[in-house]
Amino acid sequence: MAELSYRDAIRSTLIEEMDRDPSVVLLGEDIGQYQGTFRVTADLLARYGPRRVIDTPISELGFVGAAIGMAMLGLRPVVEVMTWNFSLLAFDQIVNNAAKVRYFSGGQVDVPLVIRGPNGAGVQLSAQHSQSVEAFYAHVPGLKVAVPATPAEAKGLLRTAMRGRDPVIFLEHAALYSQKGEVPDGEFALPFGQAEIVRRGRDVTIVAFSRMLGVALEAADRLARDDGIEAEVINPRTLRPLDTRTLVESARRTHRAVVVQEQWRPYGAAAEIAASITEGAFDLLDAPVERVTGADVPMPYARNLELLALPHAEDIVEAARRALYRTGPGLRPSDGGTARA
Amino acid sequence: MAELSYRDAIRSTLIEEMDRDPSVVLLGEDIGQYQGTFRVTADLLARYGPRRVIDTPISELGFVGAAIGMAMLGLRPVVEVMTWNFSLLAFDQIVNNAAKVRYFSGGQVDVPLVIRGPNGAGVQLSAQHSQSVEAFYAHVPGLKVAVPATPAEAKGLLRTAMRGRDPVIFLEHAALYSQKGEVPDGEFALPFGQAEIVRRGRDVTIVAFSRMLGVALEAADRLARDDGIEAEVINPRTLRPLDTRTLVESARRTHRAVVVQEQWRPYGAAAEIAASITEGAFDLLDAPVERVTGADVPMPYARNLELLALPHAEDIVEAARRALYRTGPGLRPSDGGTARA
Amino acid sequence: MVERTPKTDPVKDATSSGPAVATSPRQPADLASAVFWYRQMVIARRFEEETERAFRRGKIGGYLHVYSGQEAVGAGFLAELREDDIFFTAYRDHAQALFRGASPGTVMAELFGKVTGLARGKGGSMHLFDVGRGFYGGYGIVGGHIPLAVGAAYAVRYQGTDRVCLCFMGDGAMNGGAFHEALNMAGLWGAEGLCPLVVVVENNEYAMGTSVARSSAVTDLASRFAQYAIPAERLDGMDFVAVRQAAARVIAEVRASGRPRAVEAVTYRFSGHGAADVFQPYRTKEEVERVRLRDPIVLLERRLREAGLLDDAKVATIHEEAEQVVQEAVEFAERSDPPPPEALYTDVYADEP
Amino acid sequence: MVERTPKTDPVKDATSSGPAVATSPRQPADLASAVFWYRQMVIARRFEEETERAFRRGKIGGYLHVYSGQEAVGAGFLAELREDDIFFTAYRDHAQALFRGASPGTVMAELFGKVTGLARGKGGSMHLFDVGRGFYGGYGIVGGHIPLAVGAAYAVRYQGTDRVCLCFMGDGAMNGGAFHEALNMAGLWGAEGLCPLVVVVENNEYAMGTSVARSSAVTDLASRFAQYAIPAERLDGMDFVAVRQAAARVIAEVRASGRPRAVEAVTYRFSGHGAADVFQPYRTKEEVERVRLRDPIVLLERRLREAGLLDDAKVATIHEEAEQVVQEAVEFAERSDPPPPEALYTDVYADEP
Ligand SMILES: Cc1ncc(C[n+]2csc(CCOP(=O)(O)OP(=O)(O)O)c2C)c(N)n1
Ligand SMILES: Cc1ncc(C[n+]2csc(CCOP(=O)(O)OP(=O)(O)O)c2C)c(N)n1
Ligand SMILES: [Mg+2]
Ligand SMILES: [Mg+2]
Repeated sequence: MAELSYRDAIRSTLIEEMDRDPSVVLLGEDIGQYQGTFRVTADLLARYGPRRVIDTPISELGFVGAAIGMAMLGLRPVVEVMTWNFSLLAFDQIVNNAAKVRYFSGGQVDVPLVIRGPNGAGVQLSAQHSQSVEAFYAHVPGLKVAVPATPAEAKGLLRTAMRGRDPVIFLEHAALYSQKGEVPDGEFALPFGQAEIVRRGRDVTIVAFSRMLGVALEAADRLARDDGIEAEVINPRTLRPLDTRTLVESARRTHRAVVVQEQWRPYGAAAEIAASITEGAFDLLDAPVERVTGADVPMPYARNLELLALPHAEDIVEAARRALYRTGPGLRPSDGGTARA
Repeated sequence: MAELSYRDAIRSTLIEEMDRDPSVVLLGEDIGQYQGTFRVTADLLARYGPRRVIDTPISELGFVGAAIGMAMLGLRPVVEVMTWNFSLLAFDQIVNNAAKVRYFSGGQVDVPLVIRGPNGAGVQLSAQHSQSVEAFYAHVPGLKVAVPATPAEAKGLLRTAMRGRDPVIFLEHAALYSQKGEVPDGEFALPFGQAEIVRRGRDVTIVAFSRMLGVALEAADRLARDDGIEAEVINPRTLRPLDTRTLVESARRTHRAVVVQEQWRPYGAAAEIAASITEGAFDLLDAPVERVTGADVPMPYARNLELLALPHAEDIVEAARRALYRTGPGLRPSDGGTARA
Repeated sequence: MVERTPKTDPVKDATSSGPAVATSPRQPADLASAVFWYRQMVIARRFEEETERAFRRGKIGGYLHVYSGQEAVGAGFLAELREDDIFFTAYRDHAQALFRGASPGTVMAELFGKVTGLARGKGGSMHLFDVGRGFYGGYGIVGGHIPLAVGAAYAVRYQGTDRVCLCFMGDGAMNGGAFHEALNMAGLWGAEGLCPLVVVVENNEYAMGTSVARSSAVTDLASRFAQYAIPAERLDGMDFVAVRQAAARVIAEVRASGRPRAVEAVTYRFSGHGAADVFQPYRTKEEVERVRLRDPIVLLERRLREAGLLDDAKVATIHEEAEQVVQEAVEFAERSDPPPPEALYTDVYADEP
Repeated sequence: MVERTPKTDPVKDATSSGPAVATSPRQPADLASAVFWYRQMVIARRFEEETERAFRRGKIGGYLHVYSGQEAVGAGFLAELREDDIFFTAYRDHAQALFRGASPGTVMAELFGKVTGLARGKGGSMHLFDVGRGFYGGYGIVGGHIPLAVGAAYAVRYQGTDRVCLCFMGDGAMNGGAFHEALNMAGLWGAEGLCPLVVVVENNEYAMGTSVARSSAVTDLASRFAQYAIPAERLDGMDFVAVRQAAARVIAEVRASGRPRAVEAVTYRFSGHGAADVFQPYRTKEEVERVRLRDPIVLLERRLREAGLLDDAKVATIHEEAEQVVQEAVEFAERSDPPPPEALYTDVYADEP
């Protein structure tokens, strides 16, 4: 066990895999000479040279596509998108080529590709730079979507992604890079499709991933302290595949569930998780599955508005109380009211 | 009332609005000289000339972006995407500019833009040309998403879209263009956010849109004939805004609901609809909301596999029976089993 | 249209492509083996005619884009591509698969949606793949395969081989961002000798119903590569011998240097864009008839007869053989089974999800 | 870097841009009003210094990209843009808003996230908008605003006006598909006189930490417009007078013809890419110091002193005024209120959803 930051957990995994496998190459904007906007790739250009650490032009569609081609030929490219917002420019390559080429070629090619970078809201980055893209990608068969919440998960899931043969959408969170945590030594890897029960509890199941896991745990502590409510907090770790079994079993025990997500409520990831839990635990649910989400608006710049747009522990606490009928339901911004003109 | 095809309903609305408002311009690939791949714009180049009917290069990102700029300057561009699959190349422009520029400019601009074209599976168009994109776009605040199922809806919703001041994602269905139906005369328009109860019934609520509405009505007839089950069939007409009220009220009456969608199940539109219905009708639901969806795989080419990948009336019938506990639940392809390697 | 005349003027082009051959030292060898390629082109043409018939018979579904008229381009380049080289193309891909050696039966079976097909019936006409022979597909999103080819070119050089990657693309694909972004990277990587890419633009004058003049601000497409520091040339894509000679030279240069080169092969498609393009309101029958005078197969046949390598008898035999090959392909496709239902869920992931 | 020396060689450039002025008949008039623009540039510079300070003080959040070093480009073009003309730019947009006449207070208030800001506090530094003055923003996705500008140019001409649309963009934006697709359409529409677009590439040598030579296959950026049949020229972006003269000519030509034209203004950014770019590992202090010798404000001041239009006293007053203007802007921003909570849900839709 060593204490590592989320950033170093990712960086050290890249180094370990690059040392081990010469077919691993990195591509992205300013990952080399600039050392990476979040310094995840700091020093790697000096270490591995320009053939393996490729600074690209501002050409998301092009370099993601090129990485797919590299992967089809047997390399193991790891693409850094400076932020996932920019991946929307590469959406066609990811959805129409990376996810499907194996299928429409009748299984003739593998696409061992990892696309990674920061996802979600930072601080006052406003509308075009604050998106959380998991719902877009988790919808697409052929892709796998990982959403690490801790340094250990970042390392374990990235290793699995880099050793696999399928394209992985690896969603880091900008707000977590400096967070520290214990990380197992050696070739530690975490399987996809296995949720973790982070906190045991009997009263209500709270599902949260990426940055929201920490917020959910804070809410769980408050619920225990202020209401004597024991929440079970579960982190799915990957959204595709999604470990519905663990989520459903928990909900069947607690009879209540709250799903947390940073992004817009309508058609967001929490809808799928809530629907899946309801399908599997309906007979044993005592309340509808609650969703705690970001406000249904483009992210505003002003800090006071941005704070209103993001989910907070307090919102989760209230949702849990609603699920336990300890309070009347009330529509709050973070429950995603509909926008008014 | 006149009988029109879905195609002519759209075409005649374009003509009526272009005659009425010189600020309406059309852009798209092969909409002019080629007369449009689905002939929706047949003859319009001759009628309105190249300044108003603009044949574009194969540049989805560019011409969708240009149309946004036109809209910001007061024109009313209607963009045809040859099929919605290609819109993934314009995803950034639609999500980051069309949907948000009003917001991050502090309300200084309107974006009266309509993007329209065929969505969903045709016949054996295989993986890259068979997608249904509603879940991608309905997730994004700032956009409105219409999913007309009949000629009358096509006309009424398109008129509303073309008279509005916001960007509208107008999802037609390739398989419906030749379908005929009664269409009210005059400046007929349908409001967004108002679902239609297409068939009244007391036993189960079936929610379906676009091409799936017809399939759902067929299923409803079979349920009545074979099982004496009276299904209430509801067509949301627009997915953003979504008329949750009508859906919830119906589910509260029938105590059961089935949501139908052509596309992949995980993180699909049906998840949001199911979650919203459950949130609003939980106490009165006797069964979990069922989802009938396409298989969770890229669309295969072979016709026999393609038919397995798409939802059919039979799948809806079985889902309704499950909701009424008239049969044991069974996982069928069209209920989106998970892919196996 | 003015600047396009060279192409649709049979007389001018015939002569213009004449000298190239005359001055070629390799002419004899070339021409001898050219008989083989003449046969390949005849088979491909017959094959495409058959696919159009099968489409009308409802045996082939979806979109069907045939290669008739462009055979000299695919044949000329694939004739010079080494066995271990690789290539990518768009959805107009039947002939390329055949030229590369795929059995006509497996190609037809794919179009028929059968499990014996080149992609097990999962890809269809637009997504032919024959990775064992270096054919990496078969793509339906215009321009979408270009970045893949650039990355693939990087990969084969990174792996220390001297393989090259060839990328066919249509004139219409040049107006897309994928082309621009990928070719600029190819130029950058090529400067380091890390991008052995041969770009072949098949300028058949139209992107569906839109002519080059109506979709590209400049109609000299070869000139567009200057922005990427990629040497490019324009050649007569109807003349197999000329194409093949250029291919040999360009491929050799790319292999030796690891730098990309581009060729604009001026050609034409005789059929509609796809099976649905019946009326072709964007061009006149006369235009098509005029270009048919320079049918690449007719031109090559003439050349080979002049060189005494073909005569009526030989030509007749070749056409009979072609007829037989294609009929066998159809029978094989007909006989084959559709994919089993389980196939729906396979090939989505390589590893258990 | 070799091919870049002209730019970073103060001596060579100073002389090279000299003649242009000397030979200008409009010189006197130019220079007289240039004092006004000198003052604007001084204000903009002071304004940016203040935003960097405010960022460190935590008054400004998010990303902050300042314009210091590039003032002559924005000032030179906006000096010649007509009041009813429109323009678009990327996220490095503070100075453009000021040059166009927005009150420094409202610009600073936007950066402070206040309701009195140019975008009511909703956009921030990257999304300044002043539509009333023809400033259509302020965009954060590199290259994303280019297609908008092309469409806007089409619109103003379609509406029968002789307005022009100006689009500022960075050198890095040229490698994106949006640039390629939009400029090709501009070339096509321009051929019909339907695209009065002025493209201004602000080549400040870097895209974040990536130099032009490392991201563009050709470093002569003006030459890249040939692919779109758009006339383009390169000019010294540090020389306000030269920029302004070119702007007057180019804008007039575009207005008269309805056809696009492009200018590559060679300039430099003195600060880091953004407030977070502290170490700037991609360039040396020496390089920056060297270019600073050609600070556009210093160059213009020298020119105006030579022409007897500025002296120590005048310069001092202008700097005092600038100081005051900026301080008032900060006070206004400080004093202003943040947006009310209800603002979170407004401006998402124009019509009730
Ligand atoms: C991105 C995208 N837009 C539109 C289409 C529809 N489409 C299919 S082929 C085609 C024309 C392509 O022309 P070209 O590249 O010249 O190839 P050709 O058909 O002439 O061989 C179009 C517009 C598509 N497949 N992909
Ligand atoms: C599509 C996209 N990719 C990456 C980024 C991150 N990014 C912001 S600015 C920038 C550099 C842009 O350089 P340039 O266009 O030269 O403008 P400059 O900053 O020099 O003014 C990058 C890569 C972005 N905003 N958008
Ligand atoms: Mg073509
Ligand atoms: Mg720059």
